[in-house]
Amino acid sequence: MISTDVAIWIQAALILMWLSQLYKQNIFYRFTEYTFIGVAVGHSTVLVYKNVVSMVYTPIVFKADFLLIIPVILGLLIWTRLSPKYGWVSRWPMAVIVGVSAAIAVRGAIKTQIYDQIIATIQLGVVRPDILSNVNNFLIVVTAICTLTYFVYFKEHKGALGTAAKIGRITMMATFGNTIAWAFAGRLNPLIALLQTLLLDWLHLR
Amino acid sequence: MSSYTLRNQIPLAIASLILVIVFAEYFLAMPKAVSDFISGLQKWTVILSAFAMVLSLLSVTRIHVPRVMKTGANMSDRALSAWLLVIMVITILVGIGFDTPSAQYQFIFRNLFSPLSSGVWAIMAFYYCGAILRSFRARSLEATVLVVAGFLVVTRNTPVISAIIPWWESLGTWIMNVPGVSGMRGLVIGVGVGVVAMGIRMLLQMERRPITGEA
Amino acid sequence: MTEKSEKQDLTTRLERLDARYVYLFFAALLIIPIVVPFGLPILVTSPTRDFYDYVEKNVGKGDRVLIWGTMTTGWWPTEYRPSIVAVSQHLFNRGAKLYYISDGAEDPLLVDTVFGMIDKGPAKYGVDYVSLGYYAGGEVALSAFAKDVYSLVKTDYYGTPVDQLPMMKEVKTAKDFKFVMHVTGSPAEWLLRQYKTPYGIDCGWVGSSGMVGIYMPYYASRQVVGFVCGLRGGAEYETLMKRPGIGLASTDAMSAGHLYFALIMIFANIVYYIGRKERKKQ
Amino acid sequence: MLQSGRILQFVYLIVAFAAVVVLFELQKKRGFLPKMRRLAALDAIEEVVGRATEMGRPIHVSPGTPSLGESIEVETIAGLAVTGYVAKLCARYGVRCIATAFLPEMLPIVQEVVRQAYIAEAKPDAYKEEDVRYLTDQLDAYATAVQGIVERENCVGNIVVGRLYGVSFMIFARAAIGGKTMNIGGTAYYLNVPHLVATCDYVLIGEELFAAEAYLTQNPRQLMSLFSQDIFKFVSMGLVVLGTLLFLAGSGAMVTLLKM
Repeated sequence: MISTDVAIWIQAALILMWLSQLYKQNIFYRFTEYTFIGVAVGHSTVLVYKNVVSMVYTPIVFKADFLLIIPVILGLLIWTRLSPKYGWVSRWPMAVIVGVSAAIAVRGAIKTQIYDQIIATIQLGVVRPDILSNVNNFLIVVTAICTLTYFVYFKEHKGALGTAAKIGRITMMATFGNTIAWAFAGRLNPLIALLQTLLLDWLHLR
Repeated sequence: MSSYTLRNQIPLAIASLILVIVFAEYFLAMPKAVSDFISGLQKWTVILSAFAMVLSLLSVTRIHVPRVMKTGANMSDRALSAWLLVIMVITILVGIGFDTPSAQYQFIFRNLFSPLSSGVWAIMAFYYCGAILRSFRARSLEATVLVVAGFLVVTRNTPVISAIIPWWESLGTWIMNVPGVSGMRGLVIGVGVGVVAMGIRMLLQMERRPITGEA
Repeated sequence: MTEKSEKQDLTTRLERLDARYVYLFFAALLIIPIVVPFGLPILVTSPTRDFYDYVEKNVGKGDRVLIWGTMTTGWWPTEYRPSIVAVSQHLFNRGAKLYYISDGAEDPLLVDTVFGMIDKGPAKYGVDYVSLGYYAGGEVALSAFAKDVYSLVKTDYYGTPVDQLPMMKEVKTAKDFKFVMHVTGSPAEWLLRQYKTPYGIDCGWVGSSGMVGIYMPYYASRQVVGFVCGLRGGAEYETLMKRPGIGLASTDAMSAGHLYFALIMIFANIVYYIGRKERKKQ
Repeated sequence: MLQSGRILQFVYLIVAFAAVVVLFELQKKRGFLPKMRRLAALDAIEEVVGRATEMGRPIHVSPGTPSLGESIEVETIAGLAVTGYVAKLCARYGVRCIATAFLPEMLPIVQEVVRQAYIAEAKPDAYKEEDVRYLTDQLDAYATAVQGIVERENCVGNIVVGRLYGVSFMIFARAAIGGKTMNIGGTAYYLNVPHLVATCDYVLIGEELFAAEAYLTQNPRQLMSLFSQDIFKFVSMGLVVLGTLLFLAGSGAMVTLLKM
């Protein structure tokens, strides 16, 4: 029996309209697109409002955390962007945002993205009883170095460097093939879930 | 102070200073009061981005309100823009009026947002098939490697195949564990070097674009 | 002559095949196993097994576990739900204290559905498990929480102040947690940068399927105890726990979809190969 | 005092900083300036803008989709270099440039970047604020919206370089299958490079993103900073080789050192 739940009907209708883009662009698809964007913007706004209440209003009013007035003033300064004359004032708060987020990304990078990767590669330098894993470890070390050589900018990719860079490119392509396969898996699963909503929850085919 | 100082030098100096402070907090052992202040700084950015949201809302209305008002334009365009604004305002009012865990808000979220959000990911599975049909061609040695590696891993991920031909899985697993690992590592180390260099450029105020807009 | 040009026409036509046919076959192929499942067996991979073994051996009664979410609703039904439900169930069975928190906007709602789907046993809200809600700021929020829980969290998701929740008295910083698990589809390094590196806490991932390739190097270098990824990870975890659920119900459709994708790869290349030969002949 | 476990990380930062300063001096005093190799993806931008000029159709450009709340990531900052360059070329040739910003806090930045590009080309009046848009900061909705813009505004080029996530595929997919739009993508985030490989005509892979500014401006200071990246790549390779050899010989000295 087909579902009698209004909510499921709304969902199913939206999904079908959404999937119609596969055939061609049409008004139903555009309706879902605009609905999606409208709700998304509204949702973000609500969340931001809740954040402001819990992180600014409550601490200042009930806990007298007056240090928080500084970011509030800086935040208000962002709005100067609306004035053509004083728009430059907004650069000050933007500098804070840019500075903090860049600093946090950079300071962690040395360890996780450089040292840890080097250490992990180094630790493959162990002779094991089975030949295959020795070969694999050797390949990993060599191809990792070759991949790095691909990113050398100031030396022409010729001779030994050229060969290494070529091996690096090939290694990267194998890596990408691997990730594409996984990415497809990551898209297929939501599709299965969607079809399950349609076929099982809505049409009750099973 | 000259207007150049106010407009350019001070904001750039603020960014550099913050970089130094946050670095210092990471590398040096500091009194608790100082490190508390710095973790507070991290919270500031969250507050600041909340204020930026207002500008974004204005941007959205600035695009769609004129579209609704434009007489003589395509009727469906006008209706759709109006619908976008209406559903946006409804979501905001319900979210703020009833709060997010409320049944009313959940209704909007579960029935309008969630299915379409899943829809984006689901439709990509179709487009993946379409894109692969167009671009996955063994034109060169590199492209051949891409195709073969992709094929091996896709078939490895197929539960039936690994159940019928157990050794087949080891081919795909080899791709994952050998070039999959080493290629990633090379890429990650390269990016790490780039990120740190970027940080130094910001310290030296060479990356001015996010702050002043100029190169 | 005419025969040749006809053949050429066919290859060019196949090379420019309307993608809509591809979509149509794809949809048909997925619908069948969903309506009529075959119930094929699956294989458990080592990261999932290691994750399971870690929880089984090292997480005991009263151990505090942080579950940080960076999820998206789009991926929720198949990517996260099967694994997070299976893993949460396992953690509840072990008697651990669970702290759910997230920086993904919709996550608290999703966490609610997790609570609805599992058998919580004698566990009580606020004593054994808590949902702390959503905090914007991504990695920044993650790091702020690690430094000082109370600088970030003032109330739980339902608005109860944290000082009224018994289990919140036990945690001040990241050091108070035994195990941290990040439920995410993208930023893999956050956990390592903010928890593993500075505090040395055991970390694990519950990710989307696409993350397996990304997590592999970190798992290979033992920076994480293991990971459970996507629908398949969930199905594997369900197999390990001997508790079939949503994961195992969808594996047949998964097989069909993957096979089709592999066939398209072959098809595209055969057509390309023939077409190239034809062009060379000319 | 330095925190233990982070000493060598600090050393890296200091050495990298010193190297850049020394290279600047070398450049200034001796005029040292090596030649950089070509990056096809960046060369292609001019081609796209040229095609847009001929056809009189617009171009979409965006500095990517930094994760919600993660704010402005370094990758996004690198991506802004491309955004600025595209806007500049568009201003020069009178092509309409539609820029989109993902996060609310990105909007003022992108506006400023595009506006400054128009000012630099001495056409401040041609800058239209409504062509720099905030769409939404939900990843999937954003990708949908970008695709809508590219199709309905009939964009010749779709250039998105910066932090990108799994949805990035959706930003390019329909345009790639349709074959009417030229896609140029770039991201350092290794997980998403493959999405671009499958859909884009040209891709900036990984660290190449951080070379964009130097390559596009050919500014000597930027080039020297990029040169320092080359040096540190070789240093990393050296560390791997040396460390592995030591490890084979049974000494974990390098590992201990790096963990200091």
